Amino acid sequence: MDLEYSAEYEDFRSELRNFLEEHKHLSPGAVARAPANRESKTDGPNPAQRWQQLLIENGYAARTIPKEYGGCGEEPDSLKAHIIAEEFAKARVRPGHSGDNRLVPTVLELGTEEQKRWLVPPSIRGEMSWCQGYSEPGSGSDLASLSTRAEVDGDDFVINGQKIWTSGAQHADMMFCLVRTEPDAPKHQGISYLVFSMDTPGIEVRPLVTMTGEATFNEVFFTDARVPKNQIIGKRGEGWFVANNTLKHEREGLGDPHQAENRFREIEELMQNENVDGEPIMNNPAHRDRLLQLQGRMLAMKYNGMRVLTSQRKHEEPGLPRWIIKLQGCELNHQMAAMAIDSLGELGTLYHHSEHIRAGGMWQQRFMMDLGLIIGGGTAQIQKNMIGERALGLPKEPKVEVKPA
Amino acid sequence: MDLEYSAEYEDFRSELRNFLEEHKHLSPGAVARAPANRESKTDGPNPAQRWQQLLIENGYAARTIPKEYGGCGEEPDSLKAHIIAEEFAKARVRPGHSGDNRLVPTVLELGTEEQKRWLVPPSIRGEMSWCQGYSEPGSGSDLASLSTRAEVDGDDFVINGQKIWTSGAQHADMMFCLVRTEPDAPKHQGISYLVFSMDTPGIEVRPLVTMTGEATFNEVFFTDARVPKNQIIGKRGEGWFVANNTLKHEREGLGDPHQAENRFREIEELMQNENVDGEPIMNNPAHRDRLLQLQGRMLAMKYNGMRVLTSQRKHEEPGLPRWIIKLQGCELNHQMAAMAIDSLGELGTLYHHSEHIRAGGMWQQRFMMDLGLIIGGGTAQIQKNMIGERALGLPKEPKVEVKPA
Amino acid sequence: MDFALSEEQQFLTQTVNDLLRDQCSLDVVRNDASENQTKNASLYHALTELGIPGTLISEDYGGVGLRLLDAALIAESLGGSVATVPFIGSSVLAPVAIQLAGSEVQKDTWLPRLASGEITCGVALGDHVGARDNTPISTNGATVSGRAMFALDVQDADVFLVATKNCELHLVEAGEVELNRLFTIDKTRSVGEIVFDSASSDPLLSSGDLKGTLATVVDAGRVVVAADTLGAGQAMLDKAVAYAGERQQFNRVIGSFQAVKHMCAEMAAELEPCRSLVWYAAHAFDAIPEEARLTACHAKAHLAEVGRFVARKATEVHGGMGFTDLLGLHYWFKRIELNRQLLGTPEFVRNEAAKLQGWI
Amino acid sequence: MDFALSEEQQFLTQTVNDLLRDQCSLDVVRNDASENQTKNASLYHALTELGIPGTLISEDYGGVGLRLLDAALIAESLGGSVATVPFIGSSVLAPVAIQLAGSEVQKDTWLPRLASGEITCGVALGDHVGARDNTPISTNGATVSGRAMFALDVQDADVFLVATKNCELHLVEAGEVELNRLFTIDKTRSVGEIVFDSASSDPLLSSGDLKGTLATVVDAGRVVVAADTLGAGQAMLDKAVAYAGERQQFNRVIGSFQAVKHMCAEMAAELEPCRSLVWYAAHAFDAIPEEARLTACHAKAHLAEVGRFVARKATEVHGGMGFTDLLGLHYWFKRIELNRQLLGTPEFVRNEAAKLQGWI
Repeated sequence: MDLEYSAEYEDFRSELRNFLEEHKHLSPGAVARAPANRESKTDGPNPAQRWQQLLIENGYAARTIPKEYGGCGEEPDSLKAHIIAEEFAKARVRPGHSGDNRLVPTVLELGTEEQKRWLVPPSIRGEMSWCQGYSEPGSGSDLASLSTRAEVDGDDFVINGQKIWTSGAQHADMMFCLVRTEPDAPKHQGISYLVFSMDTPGIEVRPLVTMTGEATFNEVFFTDARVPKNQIIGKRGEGWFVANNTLKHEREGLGDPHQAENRFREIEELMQNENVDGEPIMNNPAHRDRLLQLQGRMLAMKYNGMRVLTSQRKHEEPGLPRWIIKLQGCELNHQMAAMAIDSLGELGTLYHHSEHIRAGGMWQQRFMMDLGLIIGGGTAQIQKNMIGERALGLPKEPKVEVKPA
Repeated sequence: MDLEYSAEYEDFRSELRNFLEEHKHLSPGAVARAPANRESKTDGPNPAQRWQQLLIENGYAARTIPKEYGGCGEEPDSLKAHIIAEEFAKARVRPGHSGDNRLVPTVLELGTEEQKRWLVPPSIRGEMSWCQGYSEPGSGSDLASLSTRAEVDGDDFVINGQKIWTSGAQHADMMFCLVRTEPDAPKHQGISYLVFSMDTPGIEVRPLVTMTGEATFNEVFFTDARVPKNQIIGKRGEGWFVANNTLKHEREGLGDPHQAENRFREIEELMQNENVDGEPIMNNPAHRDRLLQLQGRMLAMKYNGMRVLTSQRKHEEPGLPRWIIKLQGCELNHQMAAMAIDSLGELGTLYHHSEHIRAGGMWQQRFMMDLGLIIGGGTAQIQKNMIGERALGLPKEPKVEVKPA
Repeated sequence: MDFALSEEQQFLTQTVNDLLRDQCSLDVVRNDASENQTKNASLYHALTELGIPGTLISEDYGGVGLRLLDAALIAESLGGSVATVPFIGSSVLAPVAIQLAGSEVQKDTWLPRLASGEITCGVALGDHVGARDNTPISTNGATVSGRAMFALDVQDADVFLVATKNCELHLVEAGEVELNRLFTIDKTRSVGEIVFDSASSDPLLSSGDLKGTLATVVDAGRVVVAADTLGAGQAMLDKAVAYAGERQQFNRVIGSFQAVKHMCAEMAAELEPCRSLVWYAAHAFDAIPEEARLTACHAKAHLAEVGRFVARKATEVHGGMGFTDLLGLHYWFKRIELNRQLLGTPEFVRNEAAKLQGWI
Repeated sequence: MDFALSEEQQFLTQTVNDLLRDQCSLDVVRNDASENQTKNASLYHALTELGIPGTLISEDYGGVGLRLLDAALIAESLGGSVATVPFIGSSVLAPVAIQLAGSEVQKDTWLPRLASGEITCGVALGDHVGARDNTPISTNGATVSGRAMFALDVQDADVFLVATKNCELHLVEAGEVELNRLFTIDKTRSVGEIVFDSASSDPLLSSGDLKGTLATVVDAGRVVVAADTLGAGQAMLDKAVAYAGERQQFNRVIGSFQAVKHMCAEMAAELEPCRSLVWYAAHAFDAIPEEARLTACHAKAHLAEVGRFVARKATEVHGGMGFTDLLGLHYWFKRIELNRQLLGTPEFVRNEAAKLQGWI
């Protein structure tokens, strides 16, 4: 047990700090990463792309992507990755990216040399942005039952069907997508993994409004959309296994313990500053006890995150501490948002322009968004299945025979 | 909506009060109903039996049992039943019984005339006491998988196997028992319902100690125990349906809302009288808020009980309000016991003789006993299945084929 | 002893539900929400034809002369349909207050017009249910000054009932005040901030048992808000059960999975006793005064907790569809969340319950 | 940056677990419980051979000179086996206190004998962790008077460490006091009431930072109690998972039912982060003084809550068998329930955490 960073990492951190101090004025806005605008592609590198390039040159983005594909070609070092995330967050500077944390690792692992050269460099440079075509209206928890079909016609796959929950589809250049290519095979073995441009004729994107009132997601409709046969990653019928590779990368991002700690600090401050009948909420012992219970949970998750980080650094499988992050992390965030709302009382229900609104209605937005996260990316129920089966070794549900639809 | 009692019921109540005032000195102890002692059978009616007889004569016990079987032969009136329960509890006088609230209604509904005359009158008089032989070590939630066998040999069934969770087996005169008589039939159709004396050779009763440290239950072992063939209730192979009749009667007894209210009052008093660092626990706002949350739940369950009572009085099926009583009532009681323990802090952990012990360790005993009740008589999980399937109409789990054991 | 709804009450519920099914479909709600419309004219008119605004107003003043339990049943129906009409303020708090505290002249002036639906009344009790950004409301004779937050049923209100810091009750005509509508998560109800600047008032009560009267008005409101949550929660549960019985995943209807089935069972097990709690609290208001205040507090607080639980679980049962706008489930979710905070948060109201019982 | 156990720590855990598996089977615990034996002589002797009582005692005084994290790992193992030996009082609170506050003479007198297992020390801090029936402990020079409740590790203790009302620390030999054992639900640990009637004492600390020193001692105890709950909870979870993987009902292993599987998953999801919390709190005690007190409070409080949840759910997974004495599951259940209340209930300890952060 040693929570100090060795000299190598302290040096790395201070170099990074210096870099940020010197260059942060070049960062394109401190807010969440704005999606690349497809329209502006022809105008040469935009500020976001220039910033990304600067980060790659200095080893702060696309770190582990091989040099031949435009990355830094460094050895994986989860501690350095962690330091980068921490310092960018502290400096409120927009971090770099690695192209797409789902697509790029998948292509590097399972794509052909040609595909790697085609897809990875522009993705890393921010010239090719991605959206994910997995879920369908009829295939949520049971993703493998997806029914969007791709039939071979000459040198193309011809795609027909519908995807849902496609975040960023309205801005993305490209989609990686699961389609059914062998309809007669068992469901997990009839799927292929295709990549194609969102400009492909026959693709229609419709925004999907959620309970927050925002359209963070889309529905994507395919009508005879033609994709060349060589735009498949892996073999025909192996898409399910390619996709699991992607899902693995996505899952890690959720439930970041630092996010929970920051949120906790915001609530602490809120409770000290907001009054009911002239008394700060923090003076209300029932609210305070609830905040303390959340603090205990938050700290446990924070230290659990440190444990996972250590395992990753040692290239060990973290096991249970990682399996539980999504379930517990999303729930904790949701509970913290609820606590903030309840502290605000009536004011906590304000959601649109008002001089009385607090933080622009952010807590309500988070409260709902967190519920969406509890549901999305593997519902809480699916998470519990996975923890029970994969981490604890309990048996699966007995299979039910496929009935004709 | 009218919470007043009509004149008929007010009269009934005041007559009952007068009766209790006049006769309560004859009641054999105010504590929980002591089991009849099998040894004393030959000495004529004991005080408990004389008290029961007096109650029957006055219409306060075995009310709805037909006169020809020794009861009062009154029409079912759940309101009068409720008043009787209330007044006996208020006066802290031992209430009467109806023989056995599981066995007697079953025999009256499904037994032969001969069986009714044999079993009901002595049960009602308290001369024949009962225990239930249903659960087995391998058959808990899945009761219908029970494997205690009864094979026909001449005029007898010969029983071999084991029962568990048999409360009162060490004192009971008789057992009603589920046994497998047609081992080759589907599991629900191979069961028969037998009644027999606990003095039958080949029956051994062993006390079963629980987490509370008490032996409230028993295991019962059968080795070639012979029971005459005519001691079957219903037909061979129909025992499962006979038993469901019994279970129905048992289920109603759990989660009595008055019990919850009494318990709540005890905790309120406790929190007013117990001090930490010289301050009454009631002054601790976090504890107080928790007590108030429990009070809200308790009141909801109390009024839900009144709604069920009203339905029963109108001979309507109460539906959901009744289905949830066991699940919610047991949980509420458990939570209240936890609240009491936590209010007592370290003192709440005392369980055996000590000058500092509160209420003789009752709260710990209840805390554990309630957990036993959450598990027993249909676990919380089985309760949720029933609510989901029977009350809400959701489909059952797909059946899994029987694998050879 | 009859703890059940009368035939008349069952008929009332049926009638209101039928009307709402016809005239308050999700499309109507959605359309009203998109236009920030919280007083749907044709729906309100139809309810007026049934006499709904006059539910609690004596027949002497043109009302129906029913009791709070009946109003609670109506609120339950309105919550169940996330109806975009005024009710809690204009048809509960205001009539209760005017009948409790008003002079004959005041009753004659206001009640018939409220009963007929000719006018509606916004109600501002902010100083007494956990004051936030409010400026305390003060009076100087027949004028009122101050700033009241989270007044109810304010859209197009003709008159406002306001409780002053010292528990006086005043009626102030709309022309006398500045109204700033507040836009909450719940687009089906109207709340607002009312600014009184030496506004001329019709003082309803300025002596006698000020505190007791105001508290009774608040009790009525709390029971009715609880009933609204009950209705909204029941609607969400019903939708979840229906969805769980239809939606297939892994070749099975999802309701056959214990994880989903048990969520539905837990919702039902939590919500069903709430119905009895709301009934009892309403009946206590009508007939058992010594239990009215405590049961109103518990109904408000307990329904807030159970409502949130049901809103969340029902959304989860719907999976991603619950999170979208497509099924509109969020209208119920948000109505429940707004109700939670109205007329005293659960924490605030439980604290009142503690005081009532002499625990503090 | 290495948030993990060292190889030595993993070896320590393995060694203690091996010993406990051999010498602290359920039969041993059951037998000790039936005899009210909370200091199993042969088990204690075996632990002594490993140096366990001297874990926190400097090598200068015959101990092993390890840190609180190591003691927490041992406590986790002891909790996992519901071991019937003294530890928290005699091997944690007492050594920490004597090393923090004792003179050289006192260290020489007491530490080697504690380290070797020759003597054990009961510890009475009742006045400072939510005083109940206690009579405050007062001093008059080198004598102590008063009544301390819930002193730890009292059975056969040779000496008692007691904190007075004003935070002095005194050592009092067993012959000087009256000891009344207290019989709690947990038959695996020894607690008692100690009556001091002008008992001669060896004053450990009667000036300087009395409060701060005592608080540090309490911090150590809280972390170690939390670790004990972690171990007991993990054992219950392991047993539940094993049972769910074996027990058949409805022709299926019950762990294949989502209802059971999800209970196991929820237990694991709640308990696993607790391990990191306990590690961190212990490490903070050893190396990050500014975070030590707050994390000790949270470890104690959070493990109390999660422990109860796990104890209850693990019992439920076992169905009726969990409720009987047959599998002995209740020993773990009760150990967790006792831990909850020791050295400050979760509510009490959270309130301390609020004070530490300046919230009150």
